[in-house]
Amino acid sequence: MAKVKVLSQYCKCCQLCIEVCPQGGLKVGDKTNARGYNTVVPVNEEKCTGCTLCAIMCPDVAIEVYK
Amino acid sequence: MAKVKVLSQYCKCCQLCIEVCPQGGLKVGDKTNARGYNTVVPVNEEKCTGCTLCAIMCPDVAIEVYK
Amino acid sequence: MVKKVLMKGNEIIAQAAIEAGCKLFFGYPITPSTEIIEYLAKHLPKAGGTVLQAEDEIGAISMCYGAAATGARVMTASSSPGISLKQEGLSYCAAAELPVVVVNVNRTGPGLGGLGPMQSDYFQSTKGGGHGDYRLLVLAPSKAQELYDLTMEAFDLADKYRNPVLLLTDGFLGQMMEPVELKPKPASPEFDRSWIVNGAKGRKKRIIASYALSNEVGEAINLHWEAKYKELKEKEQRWEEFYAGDADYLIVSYGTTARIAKSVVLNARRKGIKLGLIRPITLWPFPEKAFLPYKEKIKGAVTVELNTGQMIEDVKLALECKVPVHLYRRLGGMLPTEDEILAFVEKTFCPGLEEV
Amino acid sequence: MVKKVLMKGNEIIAQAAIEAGCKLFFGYPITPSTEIIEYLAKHLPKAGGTVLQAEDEIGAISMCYGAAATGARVMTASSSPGISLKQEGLSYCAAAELPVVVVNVNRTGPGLGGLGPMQSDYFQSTKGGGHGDYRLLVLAPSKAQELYDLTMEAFDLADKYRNPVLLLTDGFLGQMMEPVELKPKPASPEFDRSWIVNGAKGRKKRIIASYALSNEVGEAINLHWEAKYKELKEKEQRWEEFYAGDADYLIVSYGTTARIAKSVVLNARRKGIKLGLIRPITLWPFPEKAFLPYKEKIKGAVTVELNTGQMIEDVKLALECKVPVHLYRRLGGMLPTEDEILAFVEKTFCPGLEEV
Amino acid sequence: MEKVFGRSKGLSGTPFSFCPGCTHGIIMRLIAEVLEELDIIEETIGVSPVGCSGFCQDFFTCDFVSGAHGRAQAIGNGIKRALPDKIVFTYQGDGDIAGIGTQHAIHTAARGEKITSIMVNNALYGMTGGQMAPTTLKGMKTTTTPYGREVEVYGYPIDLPKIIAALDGAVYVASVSVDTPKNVLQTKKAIKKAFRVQQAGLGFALVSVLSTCPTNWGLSPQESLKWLRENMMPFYAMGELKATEEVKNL
Amino acid sequence: MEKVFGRSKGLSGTPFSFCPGCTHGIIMRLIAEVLEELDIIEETIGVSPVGCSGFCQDFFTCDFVSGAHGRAQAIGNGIKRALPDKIVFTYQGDGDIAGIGTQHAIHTAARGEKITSIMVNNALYGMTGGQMAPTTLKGMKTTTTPYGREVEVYGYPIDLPKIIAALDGAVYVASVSVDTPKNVLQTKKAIKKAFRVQQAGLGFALVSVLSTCPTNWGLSPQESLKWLRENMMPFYAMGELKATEEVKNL
Amino acid sequence: MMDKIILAGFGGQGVMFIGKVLAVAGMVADLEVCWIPSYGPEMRGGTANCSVILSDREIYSPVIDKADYGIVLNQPSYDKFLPRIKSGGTLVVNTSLVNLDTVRDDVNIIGLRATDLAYELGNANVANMVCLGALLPYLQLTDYAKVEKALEQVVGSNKKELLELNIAAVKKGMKRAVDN
Amino acid sequence: MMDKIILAGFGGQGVMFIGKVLAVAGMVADLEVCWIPSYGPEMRGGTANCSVILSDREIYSPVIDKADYGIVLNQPSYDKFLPRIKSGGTLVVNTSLVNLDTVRDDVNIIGLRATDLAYELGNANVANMVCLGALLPYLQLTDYAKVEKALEQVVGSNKKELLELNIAAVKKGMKRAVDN
Ligand SMILES: Cc1ncc(C[n+]2csc(CCOP(=O)(O)OP(=O)(O)O)c2C)c(N)n1
Ligand SMILES: Cc1ncc(C[n+]2csc(CCOP(=O)(O)OP(=O)(O)O)c2C)c(N)n1
Ligand code: SF4
Ligand code: SF4
Ligand code: SF4
Ligand code: SF4
Ligand code: SF4
Ligand code: SF4
Ligand SMILES: [Mg+2]
Ligand SMILES: [Mg+2]
Repeated sequence: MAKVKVLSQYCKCCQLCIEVCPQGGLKVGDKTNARGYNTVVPVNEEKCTGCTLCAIMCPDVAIEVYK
Repeated sequence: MAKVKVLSQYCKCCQLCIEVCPQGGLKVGDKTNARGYNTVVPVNEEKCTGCTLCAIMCPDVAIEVYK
Repeated sequence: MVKKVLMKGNEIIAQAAIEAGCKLFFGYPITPSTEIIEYLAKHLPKAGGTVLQAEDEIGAISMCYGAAATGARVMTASSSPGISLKQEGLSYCAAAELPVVVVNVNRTGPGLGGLGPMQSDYFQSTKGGGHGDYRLLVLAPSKAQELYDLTMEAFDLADKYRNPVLLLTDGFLGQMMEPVELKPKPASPEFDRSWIVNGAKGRKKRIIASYALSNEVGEAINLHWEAKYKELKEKEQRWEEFYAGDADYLIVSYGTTARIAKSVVLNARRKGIKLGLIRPITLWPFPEKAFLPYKEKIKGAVTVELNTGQMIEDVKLALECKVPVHLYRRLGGMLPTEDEILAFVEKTFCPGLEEV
Repeated sequence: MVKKVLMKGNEIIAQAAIEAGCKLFFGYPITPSTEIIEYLAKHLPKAGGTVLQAEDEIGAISMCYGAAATGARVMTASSSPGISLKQEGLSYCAAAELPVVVVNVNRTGPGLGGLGPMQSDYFQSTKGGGHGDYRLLVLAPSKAQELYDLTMEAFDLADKYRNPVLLLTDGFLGQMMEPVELKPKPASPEFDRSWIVNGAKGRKKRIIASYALSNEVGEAINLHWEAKYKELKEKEQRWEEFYAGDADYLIVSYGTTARIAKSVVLNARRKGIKLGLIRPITLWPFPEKAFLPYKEKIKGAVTVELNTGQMIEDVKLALECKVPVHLYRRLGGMLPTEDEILAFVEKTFCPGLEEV
Repeated sequence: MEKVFGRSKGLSGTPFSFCPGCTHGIIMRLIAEVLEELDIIEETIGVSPVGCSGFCQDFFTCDFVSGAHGRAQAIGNGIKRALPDKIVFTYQGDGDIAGIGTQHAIHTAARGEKITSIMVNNALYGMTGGQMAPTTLKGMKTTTTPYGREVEVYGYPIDLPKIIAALDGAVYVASVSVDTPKNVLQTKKAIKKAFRVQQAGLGFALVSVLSTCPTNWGLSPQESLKWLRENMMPFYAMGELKATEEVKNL
Repeated sequence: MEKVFGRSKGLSGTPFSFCPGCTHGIIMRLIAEVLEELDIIEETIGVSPVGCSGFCQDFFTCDFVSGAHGRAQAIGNGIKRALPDKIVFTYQGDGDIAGIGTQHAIHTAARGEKITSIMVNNALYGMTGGQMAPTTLKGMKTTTTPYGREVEVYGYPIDLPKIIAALDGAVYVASVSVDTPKNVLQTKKAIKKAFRVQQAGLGFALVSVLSTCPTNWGLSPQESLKWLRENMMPFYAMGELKATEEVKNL
Repeated sequence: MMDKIILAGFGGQGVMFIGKVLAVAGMVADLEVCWIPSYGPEMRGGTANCSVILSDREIYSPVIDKADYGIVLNQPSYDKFLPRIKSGGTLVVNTSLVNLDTVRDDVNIIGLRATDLAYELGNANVANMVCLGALLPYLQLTDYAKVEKALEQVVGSNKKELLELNIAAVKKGMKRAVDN
Repeated sequence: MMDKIILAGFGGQGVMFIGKVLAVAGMVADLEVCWIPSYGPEMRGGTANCSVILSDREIYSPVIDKADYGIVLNQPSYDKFLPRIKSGGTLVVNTSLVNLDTVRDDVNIIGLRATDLAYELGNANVANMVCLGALLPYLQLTDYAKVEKALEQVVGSNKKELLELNIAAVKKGMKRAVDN
């Protein structure tokens, strides 16, 4: 059981997390944050292994991982 | 037959030429030039081989060598 | 008339340099001056010139020093912190009497500051930020066309007086786009080239240097420079007058703020206040002559500056402290509005009016 | 009284720094300032301090910037060309409000110049040679004891106002030997240390910086500096008067030339000319207050300067152009003699006397 | 559930000011984590440069000093000389440390100043809009090399870490990249070692990190990582370029 | 009898201003001879530094430009960029080129500027009275290292030619000495090659010459040569440190 | 006559581009023109704004204190620039990203969901042109024909598709404004 | 009372040293003192000169225009400084290196072959002290006893031989001056 949380105020929609996730666990959402970016949201949540790869690559420290 | 000529206005009496001459061909003279240095003069002139070692080491280009 | 084109202030400077025959540009990027090197990197090579991005501003001014010694037309550009780094080099250029054109797109200072416009480098430009008793010829354009015309002329002035010329603009003028007529440069007069170094072929060798082994020689050289600066003071003072002739009060302002001041003058006139403007175009030599007819005539003056009061000293001296001189200033990249300047003028000179 | 010792001007400055608790010195050799770093290299380590010869003057002022940010007492010293190189750094120090003591042993300029004394860095020192609208507190000692006393005080002033302090001497004062009483430093007041960076242990982190992201913030910071400089102007003007009280004519001069001027005053008095001297001790803030009692009273003034006329502008402004102000200058490392200054004073103010 | 990845205590809450996908952010995060893991947040004074990274003082929870472009190391040396027991690090762009700051880079290393420098190499001047840096690759287009960097005119790129490694006072020099999670972890290791070198007082330590600039490269964040991998990593000497015996024994 | 050794046409008649026995004079003479032998006196523009060598413009018969301390190479680059067909050389002390001028030394080499630099290394700042230079040897006493250069405080000496040789734009780097007639002749060869490299437009060339400073070393001219031989030559990498294939084929 | 126009939004929303088009449209009509950018310190993500003055006589002060017209593309810009519109002036607001909770009675506020309208054209990036279209009918010194010419110059007539997209966006905005 | 003294010669002839001894002798007597060096740009071989003022009241101008006393050790210095001696002043000249072709009637010129006299003491380097000795009898504010004390301080009393050599030179010069 693992879970990722995207801190949307930090996310800039660079999509590096999406690219790196082996489980397809993230996608671009449809909400725009205060700084004008569409933010990423978890998807296929049950598949997340908590491998933290997404968080490791996130340049804006916008991802928390729980396991 | 070789000969060294010391251009006394350039000589600063550093004596590097004396040190390097294999023939003992130079010595400190007793005249002071306009800049206050005792200048070097040829000695044992017949022994000079014109090897130019003295001129090569002279930092003030004060030596001419003739052969 | 050549068709007008819309260009950024910085690009206009760059294009004017090419037109003036500038063959070498050495620079280092810094906002808000960077478009100058970028434009030249693109266009100067096509005009047979060379752009080299130096390792730093000191490298750039030193390269200018070397290139100018060969008689080539050369320019560098930077903004406030970068200009500070060039102070030693500028002092050397002035001492060796090398015709280098330097552009300072004044940004906010001191320190790192911000990217907005300021006129806080006035003292540095006009009194000599480097060591020693030298002066730069300092030109202060205030609109697109003048950016073009004065940049071209800067090269001629530099050559004529064998002196570095500083073009002082600001972040506002540099970034702004306005229409400009890219007129071909009028022919330059012939300049003395008997001092340049380019290999001692068929002539005696030459030396470009700036030291004096003895104090006596040092004094003689200083006197020579002093005489040149005196000549510059006599011949090269420039300014624009705007509704000054019959004015009771004068605004003194240059560059960006002088433009705002013009609107203020018109607004004031509409209100019946006899306000005029003197706009120095040369900051050094300061246009003292402009003030001669007014110093006994006007009732007061205001300098509008983007600093805490620098040019005001020169204005007071030019007016021989005969009338009160006030300062209206905005700082940190802020620009004054027409209304606030006019309000200041009214409050200061016509306190009665305020009530109306 | 502490026994007097005979020391070189530069060494006196160095010893005073040690006595003032200076713990770090960063410098780069340059004649005629080098004895300062040499003396400190020998003696500061014994006093628990560190001397580091930097890679260049920019490195030195940057190291000072860093060390001062920790609240340590720190100094650098150089001479004209080296001081030019520090202009960007000085602007940053002023902007970050760091208490750094800087010594400029003014030599001949511009360019490489010579090693003799000049006062050609007056403008650079007082108007800000770097970019932006900042000021240094500038102290101008004129003899051995004052070199000692003012250097010590420079550290207190720097700490008190969180502002760089420049000690402006020249090649003459630096190389000269005179007796000096090496008095122990009077205790320093407590200074605010709530801004220093030394690791955010048990407190919020701190930042030393000099930029403003927005123009509004930039303006606010500029106003804060302006207020500080105003306070300095009110509180720290210093000068010495010498036979000024009843004078018809005033010489205004500082440092080396002020000493020669004193002899001139005495010689003039012997001849019945009521000559006096005002010697600025702070060059910035310029001692305008000194001139208040005299501006309606005297008939004329002469500045004696080792430049083509820099301080004269401040003197004219302080006197509000109420009386003629003349310049007597020697350049290039030359010093005026008592006789030639007196002759100039006579010719200028008492043309009748000349004939006698 | 337990948090297995979150914001380090070394980071303040301020969001990074970088462009989307700019890897400056990854590198800063790694430093913050290292400071926390070595428990030196409260002992550390960072020095920030001028450049995109120039606002890093806002992002960390340790003390910070910001100075002029290119002078971070000299400033850091001043701090360290004043406070030899504290930890001092500089965070600098390639333009800052290998352009205008080369002078200080060389002498800081030669003197073996006991500070840690992190160089972030994105092959150009990011902040000012993408001009050539000394690190710009051959043929690469920037706003000041609009026709590509011609070495005949603009010279060859500089591999600063290689140069620094040749100086006696530098005891640890590493060149790393943040293009993949694996390399990010490698980078963190190098950064950690560079700080431990300073804790042990061994000498100067430099970690150069290859980084992206999607904005000025004109590429997407993903494409940027690829470009970095295919162009920069083959050119620059990678890995631990120098580690003295003492460092190895740490 | 024929003159087999005399003053080169490259030298003006002005006597050198150096102290007795200072080998600056030998090095200048060699350069003058090379200019004459390559017949480029009238094509050449020299750039002088600030330092004891700072007056060298008076001693040569070619054009000369004298600038600020440490800036000779940047000035030389400006000249060469303006006059690519002329020969440009700088003559600089160790303090000038490896101290305050390091910035330009590195970037001149990296860019492969087509100039020739002669570095005269006497392990201290001669002109200003014998302060430490970046080249000062470990433990060596100077006026700013009165207790000897302690590497813990003042850092390690820099071997600049070694660093320069690592840069791509430098095509010829040699480190030589003038302590014996044989080495003087070797030095001349190196200088000549450095100028020929420029004639061929191959890139940057540096010749570093170990030189004495009897005055500030406090030794006689003879003792100075010995000291140089026994202390400097073992420390500094000597010989041709770099010569590209093209240079070798010259 | 003088039109003083302020344009603001996120960096990347094409605010500078609107300004450039307006300035070039002024050039086309041989007017005096002054375009002034103002960037935040960040390369991206910050707010950007610029101002354009069109005039049939010399422009002295290039500084716009109170503007006759404005376009704001996001919330922070709306909050910042609403007070800087002259009484009686016109402000075009991208209501896709701005909520109009606070308004001014003395300003003609034209709200339109520009981002959505741009999406409809297949590219959210031309929201800026939609807004420009909406403002056009109010300007004194320029009109659609000049803006079309300006777009040809700025976009380049060889980039045909892009040009057409922009023109379509302007037209859509104009229509919307008229429908308003 | 004030003694203004100029000292000049080749760099390396110990001109600064004479000055230092005189200055320290002034300190010994609790006088006001001012010592000013002036080097040429060359480390060696150029000419060097320095000036010393001894005074029983505050010294204002430290600059000596016309000196009361002088010592010149070589020809260029003689040529340069002879005109700078006050009328009625005294100039000690090292005639080993200077020829007295030009003289001044209003200056008391003490010529002595100081270098040769120093040779006699076994060391040409103390020609400077020989000249100092020759000047001593003329100075108002110092005398042999103070100079001896000064030498002890400047040379250091531990360097006994050197000290004695210098003292012998001063004495030799004094004797010669008196014999003159
Ligand atoms: C003295 C000076 N020169 C130039 C600048 C302008 N400037 C600011 S940042 C920068 C370059 C930044 O590039 P880099 O160090 O590579 O950092 P990046 O932005 O790429 O991360 C320049 C040239 C300045 N602020 N000060
Ligand atoms: C900006 C600046 N800093 C310092 C100096 C003083 N200075 C003149 S020459 C010199 C060092 C010379 O040493 P080096 O280059 O080794 O030459 P050398 O005299 O030993 O031959 C220094 C520090 C100066 N003239 N300018
Ligand atoms: S933790 Fe791993 S699996 Fe989960 S979203 Fe992130 S990358 Fe994907
Ligand atoms: S990597 Fe971070 S910033 Fe980028 S899209 Fe994912 S969560 Fe957002
Ligand atoms: S030429 Fe040779 S032999 Fe003759 S004096 Fe010189 S060194 Fe001696
Ligand atoms: S080497 Fe030259 S300068 Fe030295 S003593 Fe011999 S001739 Fe004279
Ligand atoms: S400009 Fe480049 S380096 Fe700077 S923040 Fe943006 S992507 Fe990063
Ligand atoms: S000081 Fe040293 S380097 Fe300079 S001329 Fe004298 S011996 Fe040569
Ligand atoms: Mg970069
Ligand atoms: Mg040296």
